[in-house]
Amino acid sequence: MFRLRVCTRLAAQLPRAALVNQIFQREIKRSVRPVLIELTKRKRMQKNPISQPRNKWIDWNRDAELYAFNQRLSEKFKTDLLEQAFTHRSYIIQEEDERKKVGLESQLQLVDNQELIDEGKQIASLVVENYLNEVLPLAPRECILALKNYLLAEGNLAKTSSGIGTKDLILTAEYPVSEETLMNTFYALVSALNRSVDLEHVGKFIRDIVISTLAEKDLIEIWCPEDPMEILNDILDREGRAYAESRIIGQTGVNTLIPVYNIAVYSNKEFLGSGMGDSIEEAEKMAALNALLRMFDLLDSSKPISCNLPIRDAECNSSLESWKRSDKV
Amino acid sequence: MSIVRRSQQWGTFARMWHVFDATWQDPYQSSQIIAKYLLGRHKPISHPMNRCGDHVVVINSSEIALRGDEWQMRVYFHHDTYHGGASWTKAWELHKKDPTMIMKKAVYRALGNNLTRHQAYARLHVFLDDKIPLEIQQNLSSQIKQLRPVPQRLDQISPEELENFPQIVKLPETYVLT
Amino acid sequence: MVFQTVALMTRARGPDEFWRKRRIFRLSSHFRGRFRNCYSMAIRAVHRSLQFATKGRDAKYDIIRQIWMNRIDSAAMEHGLTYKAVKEGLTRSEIHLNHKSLADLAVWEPRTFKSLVNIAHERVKQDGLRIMGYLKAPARVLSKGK
Amino acid sequence: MACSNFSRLLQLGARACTSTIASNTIARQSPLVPKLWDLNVRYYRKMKGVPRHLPWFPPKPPATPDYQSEVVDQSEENEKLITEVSKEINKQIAEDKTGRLFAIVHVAGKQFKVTVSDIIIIRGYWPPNIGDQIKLEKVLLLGSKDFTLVGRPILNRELVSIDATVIEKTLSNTITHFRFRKRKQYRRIHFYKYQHTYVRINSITLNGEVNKKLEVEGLDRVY
Repeated sequence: MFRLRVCTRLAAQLPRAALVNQIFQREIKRSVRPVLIELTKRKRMQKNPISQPRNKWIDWNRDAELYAFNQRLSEKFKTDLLEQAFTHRSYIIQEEDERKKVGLESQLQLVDNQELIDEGKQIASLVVENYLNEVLPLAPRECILALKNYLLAEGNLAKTSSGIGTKDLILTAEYPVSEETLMNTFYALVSALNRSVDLEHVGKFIRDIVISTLAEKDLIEIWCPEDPMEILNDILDREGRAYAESRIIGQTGVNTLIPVYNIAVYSNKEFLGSGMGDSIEEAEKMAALNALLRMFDLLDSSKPISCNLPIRDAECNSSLESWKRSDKV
Repeated sequence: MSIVRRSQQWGTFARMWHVFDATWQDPYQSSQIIAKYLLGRHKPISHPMNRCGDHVVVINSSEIALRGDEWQMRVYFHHDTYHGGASWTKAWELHKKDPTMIMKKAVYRALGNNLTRHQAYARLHVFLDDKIPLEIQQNLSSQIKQLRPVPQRLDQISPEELENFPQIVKLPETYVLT
Repeated sequence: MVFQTVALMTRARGPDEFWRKRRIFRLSSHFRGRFRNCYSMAIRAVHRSLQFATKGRDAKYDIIRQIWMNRIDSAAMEHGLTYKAVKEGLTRSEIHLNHKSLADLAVWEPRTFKSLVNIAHERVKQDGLRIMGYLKAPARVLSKGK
Repeated sequence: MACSNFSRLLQLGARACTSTIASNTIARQSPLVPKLWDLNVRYYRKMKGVPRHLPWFPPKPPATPDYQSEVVDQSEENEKLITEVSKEINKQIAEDKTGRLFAIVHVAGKQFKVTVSDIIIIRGYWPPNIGDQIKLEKVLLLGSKDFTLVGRPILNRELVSIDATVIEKTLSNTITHFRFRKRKQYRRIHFYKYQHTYVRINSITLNGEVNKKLEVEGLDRVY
């Protein structure tokens, strides 16, 4: 088994003569080892290792790859729009410069994707916000915006973009492709899909590829209210209920380095939430936060974000300043 | 980790402080239960690699009850490493010298022989009576159930109660019991 | 025998032992001292470690099962029942959750586990088993399904 | 402490869940199937480990049920209890306020506790292929924030549906099976890998009402 693996690995590395050896010989020949050592040494001595983007290799068939991209995602991108979405401004400038150097005067018949990017940004923002409003109807507007910013952040979108296989298809002057370019390409693709099919279909595309990543995330890690007690009291005041009152419902190891306090908050003897902490202040904060999350329906036990709802316009959630439970329930 | 998760974890892995009243309890039977608490085996999250043991405060260790003639027959061995340094102490002698010692030794044995023993043993606090320091008293949050209920002794019953207790036969005062 | 050239005088030394040793050294790369780099010591250590790995793969499940049982027991004791009684009561009620699921429930879903314990308790009481001990059965539980 | 406090706080809810077990729709057992304990009654009567009987303890419960005592008919009360609880559950289902649902499913000989968007790994040969949409039908238990439905042994497959997708079929790491006897010239080495199937749980849903008596059942599939 090991032997087989070594052989296959060698086969990839060695010239054809060695490969023949591997097939007809039982063991690896004595000459193999010094050759490999020499090769490794030379590789290490190379100062600037040559690396080329995949799309500069001679066996690269761009048309086939574009077709495969469409098929892989089961989408119906129009070919010219897809071509445009992958073509960045920097690539066109670079190409024209090279042509001038050679002495060619004719203009390139390429259109860059700047227009698509701008349009795609608007569409993505709209769709994500709408969907989050629908799926988290009780969450405040601040939470929705934070989640949206997280989803549409550069790093996240770049990861998504390279995940669907845009990295090698992008035509740009820079190499390796930067995160910003990857993100812009995703926006351009969104817009291209919008022009190819329709807005609802784009909504589903974004829902399946971008929003579904939220299902495995801890939402509180992305958005957490700063001063939960104050917010809780504001909400209770607005609803015409008594202010939150905290009570210690359990404590242990008070005089040790690792004390635990369990504090619950009540409003007019009605239980709102409870939390644990290593000090009374911390536990009180956690209790207030628990009460808030209970109201906003963001607990572990509340309904998970579903990724199969239809795309439609949703009402904008109210912000923390005007959030009221009676509006929602 | 979000602060909610952190708080959840802090609560889950809390080191609790239990109190155990050793009055009229067999130290060797109760040590089996105490050892469980010290090693954290009473929690559903327990795992050999998970240090989740609790503190146990044993009170009234001078009131323990050994079974049968164990006070005479149980012998504690010690050797001071010199020639002829072996010594054997009977349980009643040891208990007279240090009323917490039998309880401690019983728990030490029940903890099992591995590397967690010393850490777990450090979480055991034995007191000979119910007077425990205030800082330890404030830490307490739970009580371990006694193995058997403490029966009431005749000398603890007030004379009035004894007087009023219903009797089957009222013996005359002149009747002499031999 | 007449050798025409120097090259033909060389003895055929067979295959290169470097690759065979390399396979062993890969497995001994995390060992301590000379057991890592000296072949004759490394091969012995690798053989021992592979034997341990083979045996340990089976032994692991015994330990895991012990942990599950301990977890179920400790969670059941919180509600005053033993592991044995819970398992017995559930089996008699035709609830065939295995050790793994019960241990999972004990850790992550304490309320569900409590309801299961109550069912088991009621069942054990109904069938008059002695393993129930002296505990009182919980109120408002029906364990007889149709 | 967390667990015990938690359970104590929410004792009321847990009581509510326990009563659902008796509902007629969920729990159903065939009279033809021999019960597991029928064979072993004698064994249990001989079982040891009973606590010692001390004089100040209450008397032992009888080893066998007391058949001669008067049986109080509680069926009406029980029925009332069952309807009460199932009404509450059905209200939650109708308003879609069940929250996150979890379930214990029996797949390929193993039990898994799953919730939405979980991935489970099934070991060994298992026919479904990548991209297959499957419905997991052996649901042993379904739980939510406020109630638990326990199957005896499984829940009605029309009541609960768990949809899943096979997302990956791959092999495990190489496992080396090595046997060796010293001084006996005995050495065997085998390498093997298990097949792994990754299954993503897409949704867990409760269809219809709990404890609802249907006129016709089992129409969802015909053999």
